[in-house]
Amino acid sequence: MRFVRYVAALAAIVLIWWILSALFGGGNILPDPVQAFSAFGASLGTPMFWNHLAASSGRVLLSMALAWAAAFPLGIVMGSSRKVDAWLAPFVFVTYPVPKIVLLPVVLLLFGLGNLSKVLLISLILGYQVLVAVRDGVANLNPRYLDSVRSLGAGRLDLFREVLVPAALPHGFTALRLGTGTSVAVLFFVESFATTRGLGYLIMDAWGRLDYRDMFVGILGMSLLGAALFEAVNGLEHVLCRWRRARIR
Amino acid sequence: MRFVRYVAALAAIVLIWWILSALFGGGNILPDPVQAFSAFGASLGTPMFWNHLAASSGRVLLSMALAWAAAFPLGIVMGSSRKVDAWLAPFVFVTYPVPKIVLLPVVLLLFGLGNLSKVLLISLILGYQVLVAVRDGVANLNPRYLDSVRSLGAGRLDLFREVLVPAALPHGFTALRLGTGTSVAVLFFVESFATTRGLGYLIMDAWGRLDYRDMFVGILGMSLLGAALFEAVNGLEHVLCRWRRARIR
Amino acid sequence: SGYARAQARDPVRMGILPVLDTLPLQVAIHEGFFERKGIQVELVSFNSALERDAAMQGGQLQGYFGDLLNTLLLVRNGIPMQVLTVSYASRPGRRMFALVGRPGLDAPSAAAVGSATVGLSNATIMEFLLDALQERAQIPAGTWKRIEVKKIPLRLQMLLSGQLDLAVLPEPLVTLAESKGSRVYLTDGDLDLPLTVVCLRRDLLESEPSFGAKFLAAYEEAVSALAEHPERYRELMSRTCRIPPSLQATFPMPAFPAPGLPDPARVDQVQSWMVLRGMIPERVPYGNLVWRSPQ
Amino acid sequence: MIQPAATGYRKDSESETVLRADDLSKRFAANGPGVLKSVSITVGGGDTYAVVGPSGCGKSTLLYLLCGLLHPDAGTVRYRGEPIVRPHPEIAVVLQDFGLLPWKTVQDNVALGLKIRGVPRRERRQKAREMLRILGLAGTEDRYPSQLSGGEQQRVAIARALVGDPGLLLLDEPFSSLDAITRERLQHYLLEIWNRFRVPYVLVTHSVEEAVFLGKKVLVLAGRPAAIVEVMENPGFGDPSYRDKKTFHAMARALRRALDRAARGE
Amino acid sequence: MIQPAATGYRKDSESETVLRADDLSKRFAANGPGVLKSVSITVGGGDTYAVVGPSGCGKSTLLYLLCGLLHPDAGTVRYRGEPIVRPHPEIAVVLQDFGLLPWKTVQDNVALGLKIRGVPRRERRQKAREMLRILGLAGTEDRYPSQLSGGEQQRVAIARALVGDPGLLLLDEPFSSLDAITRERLQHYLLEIWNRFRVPYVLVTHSVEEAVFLGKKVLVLAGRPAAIVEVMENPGFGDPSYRDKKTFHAMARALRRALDRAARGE
Ligand SMILES: Nc1ncnc2c1ncn2[C@@H]1O[C@H](COP(=O)(O)OP(=O)(O)OP(=O)(O)O)[C@@H](O)[C@H]1O
Ligand SMILES: Nc1ncnc2c1ncn2[C@@H]1O[C@H](COP(=O)(O)OP(=O)(O)OP(=O)(O)O)[C@@H](O)[C@H]1O
Ligand SMILES: [Mg+2]
Ligand SMILES: [Mg+2]
Repeated sequence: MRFVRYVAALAAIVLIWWILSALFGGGNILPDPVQAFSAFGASLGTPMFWNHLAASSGRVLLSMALAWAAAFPLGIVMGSSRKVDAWLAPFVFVTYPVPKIVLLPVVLLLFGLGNLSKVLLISLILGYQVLVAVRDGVANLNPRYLDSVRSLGAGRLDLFREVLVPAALPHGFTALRLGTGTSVAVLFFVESFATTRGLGYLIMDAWGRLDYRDMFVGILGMSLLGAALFEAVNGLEHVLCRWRRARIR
Repeated sequence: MRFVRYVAALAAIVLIWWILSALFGGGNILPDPVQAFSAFGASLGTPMFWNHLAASSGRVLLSMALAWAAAFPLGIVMGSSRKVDAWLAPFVFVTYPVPKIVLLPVVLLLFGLGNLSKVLLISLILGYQVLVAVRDGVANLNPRYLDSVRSLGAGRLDLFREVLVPAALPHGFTALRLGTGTSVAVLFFVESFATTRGLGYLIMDAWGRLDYRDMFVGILGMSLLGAALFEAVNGLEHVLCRWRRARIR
Repeated sequence: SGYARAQARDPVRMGILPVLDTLPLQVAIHEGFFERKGIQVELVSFNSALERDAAMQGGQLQGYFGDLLNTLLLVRNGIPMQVLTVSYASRPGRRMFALVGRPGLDAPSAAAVGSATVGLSNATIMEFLLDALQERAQIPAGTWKRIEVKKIPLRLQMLLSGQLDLAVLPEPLVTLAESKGSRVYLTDGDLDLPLTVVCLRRDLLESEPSFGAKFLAAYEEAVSALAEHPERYRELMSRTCRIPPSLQATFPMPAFPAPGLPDPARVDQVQSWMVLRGMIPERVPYGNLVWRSPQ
Repeated sequence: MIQPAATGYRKDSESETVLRADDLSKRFAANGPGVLKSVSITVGGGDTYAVVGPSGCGKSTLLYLLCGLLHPDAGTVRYRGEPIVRPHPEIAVVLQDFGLLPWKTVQDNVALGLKIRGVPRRERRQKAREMLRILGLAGTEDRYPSQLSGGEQQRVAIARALVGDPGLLLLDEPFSSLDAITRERLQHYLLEIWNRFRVPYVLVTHSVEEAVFLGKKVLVLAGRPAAIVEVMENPGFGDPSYRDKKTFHAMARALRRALDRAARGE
Repeated sequence: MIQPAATGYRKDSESETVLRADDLSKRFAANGPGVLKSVSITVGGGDTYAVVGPSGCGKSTLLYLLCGLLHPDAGTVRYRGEPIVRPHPEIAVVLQDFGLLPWKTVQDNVALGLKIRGVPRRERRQKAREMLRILGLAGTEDRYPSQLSGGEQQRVAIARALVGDPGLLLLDEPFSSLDAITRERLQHYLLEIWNRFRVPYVLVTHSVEEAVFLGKKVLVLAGRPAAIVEVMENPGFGDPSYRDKKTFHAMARALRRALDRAARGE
């Protein structure tokens, strides 16, 4: 059933796309979807496509893991401790809007031209999102839960493990879900230097060559990557937040 | 006190910046902060700076309003109705990761080179974030609240107004808070065409000239804009979510 | 799609990039040369070729400034661009593009650099130039490792901080790099190539037969104004062509060729290169590519 | 103390059927254990029911079914002849966990039902204040529920149910968090409302005394799945001084015995 | 029925002071109304307290102060001589709103205190299951709290408090959502624990009978800000059949009168 609905959604998108491409441009602005999908299908058989996909997926997955590892605990600490929050929040709020793109030269200098710089940039941007979402979520936690566990003699670590982490998980997952979109967008930016692998590179390069076939192969690949990441986050949440499925009445 | 902490945060950032700029580049990669701030101070006296700031602020504010107006209600509907969600979610999840940058030709075609295209692109990207966050938030709402109000004979509209909207507000605000960063980043992208006004343009233009003074005037201006938006969202939340301040014990 | 200009009285919009080669267009606007010829022209600036091409395809522009390569790609994609004039061609003793070394790289010549990394952007005139320069300097194709860095300022920063050994850069950044201790190894000076061009849509040129001539006349006026009083336009250049602050007072005012069509042999050379790399399936006939005054 | 409000309590003839539930069955998971089995109940115009039974037997579930917040797997519920598929504005419910909205002040929580029915702002605020005063909560109008004690929250929920002049009241342990004196005050208040306006109600309670004092009929629910194992007529009901009568104590003893029997599974 | 557990209930000498609170005062907002004023209480090794008082007078607040979840504006609390500034693992609390974690199963909620103290997984699960069985909740181990009835949730909270062999119990209306029979069973169970292990407790309740049955001393809290207006010694306490004695009813009547006096503000 879920699958049927995904197919329906895809069909609707293709229809809109087809209308748009028929109305304007006759392929100059948007290739027609039949062409695009057949090109996509053909490229699925080439190692070139899988090569790009693997490069991008690897970067994004690693970045998501890094961002989560750093931002999730920090977000919990900020959300749960007024004292820490009071000092760190201004720091976060002042640096959050700094466009990370301008940090590129510094990051490159410190971490070289390779994948490390790319991964760090994505996780920097993603990390902020996880941080803010988790912090807000934890700050809104009903304090009764904390009281209740504190009354059992729980220390900081227990509160963290038994209350704060499970309460923050859904918020972290929402941020991660949002982050799949952001990461994919940032791929463009980080795959525009010092690499010839990755879907971002594929799209930008094809765009530069005005090669729409390749460009839409890249775009479809990226949408696929995004949807897969999205579903992966959903799956993870399904497993880790089991209690959320228990509500019936 | 809040002010003191902001100043402390700024001081820490400047210190790190100063160390980095002293260590590397000698101004090739990072100007030293004293220079940058004095340039910023000087530019505050010029109408040029305010002109750029006004252009960017206008675009961002309008986009945030648009994104909110479209995505907040839709998010609530998706979060609260399994039926609607089942059909719309795949649509959202498939289109969410499509990098919006590739829609540029289509958007330009439909809405021209002016501010409308720019504003629509920002709100498109922002809107998705609000949508996903609000949908997730509403889906996690404790169903007892709905039961309770339903038992008073509430219709769909009443539930919407009395339960779903207030329950979704904090999530919407979190998304908006996250969105301030995203919008500022997207400014770069939309202010790189058909305009010579806006902080995004200022930064890119200065970068192209490797004119660090102007570039950091732009960056500081953007950080300022971001922080102001952030605080504005906080303020709005403070006013609209008054009950959240009532928890004491 | 047609070109979106509701009325003949609406200005013709030209997409430009903030580079030196557009100076004559800026001068023509600044001095009102177009108006005096009875045509309305508006310059719309873009940050990079990608966005400019998107607007071109979206039908928002009727003309543009760009490189020859890009023009051929647009034509291949069914956008009927016609070259009115070369805006910059390389000439001996002048340089617009150069292969620059990082500060501290003390190889005396390009050939002596040996294995090294070179930053450039693929599928642009820069790649074409690098091929041509390397061939002329007789440096084998695989000697340098090419690293794609699309954003030019980033490329310069990476060069200056030593993460790239070499980079292909345009002016005025070549001069800037030189001032920071870089050595200039190869330049486009004597390649004799038409690098950048000014184009308009064919449908515009055909529906208003006198437009092309008027446009060229105004353009010519701007070129000669520039040649006569170069210093008068220094401020305009600094403002519109991204001149680094340290060079604004000293950077030599460039000289531009009088309007003219590119040399067919040179266009052919570019097209061969593109066909070889699969960027265009076949050559565009020279006659379709350029606009000639009907008389 | 009680003012007949503008919309007016309706006084049904004693014989009219207000609520009729037939053969209700319910289980939560498709293959889980049954919670209720074949429960039928008919509430007439002058009726009041007290429902007692062991913890976890399904009393709250029954109320949820009666008001339309849950749907039975089998059986039907009708309110004045109308099938109940969703909550009816004339049926007021006090939920076991109060169901107050954390984002509304006490006053706005109480006035919510009126707001939903379109009562103008001034009028509904005034009514809400009045009801809060009656329930001993004057002065808490502008606080949020999280700033009240448990018993105070419960009284807010009661106020919310009563303020709308309902045609039927469903009360799930409405006085459980109240001290003996407040509790007796509110029991008397409920009886007073019934005596004046004959609003029928179904009250779930754990207190035998409360069941006998407030139920014209007392239902004992027990078993797994639960069924009505006993229906006791309570002829003394309705007299505010019933508590001091011999018949009251006899009735209470009888109910205790019935509960004991039910607990032993007879 | 009750097994002395591995960690063992400690049996204090009757004279030892377990908990001592001096002159506690509390207000919630800096310039808000006072909630408690100069409340002192000393819980000895063999003591049990029942606290009664009007709804909203500050009973829960007092318990919060005693266990260190809230800090008094003035006064101190000491547990076995140690000042209480944060909750002490030996003091078990049953909160009025149960305080169960929605993300843990029933079993894990009960075992949480043991987990925090580092009891190995198998042992704590086994203890939790046993305690659930005693409280009549066998079979609900793997459900989540939202899938339980109100009374079942309350029993889970009681199980959580009892499973850790506490040195002092603070109970805020622990039996309020239970039916009469379950309630009496659990009252007896609490008394049995006390009789065997002499775990002192402070119990907040609204039921006069419960207070008299379970409190060696009965405190009446009243007033605004609330103070202890009456301390009643209850010499009959401790006898499981106390309820059937004359002295029980006399005591209950006396307490009712004291509450009446308090309600009238004398
Ligand atoms: N966070 C708060 N802010 C302001 N006032 C509060 C807050 N919490 C409780 N109060 C007030 O303090 C008083 C005492 O509350 P408390 O919960 O201790 O009462 P209680 O005796 O336990 O009542 P009940 O029997 O109804 O549970 C009440 O009047 C309540 O309204
Ligand atoms: N969502 C649910 N999923 C599964 N079982 C449930 C759910 N809700 C309630 N139950 C079970 O259904 C039974 C009846 O619950 P209900 O709340 O109606 O009991 P009750 O008679 O009101 O009990 P109490 O007096 O303790 O409030 C209980 O055994 C409970 O565990
Ligand atoms: Mg119940
Ligand atoms: Mg209380």
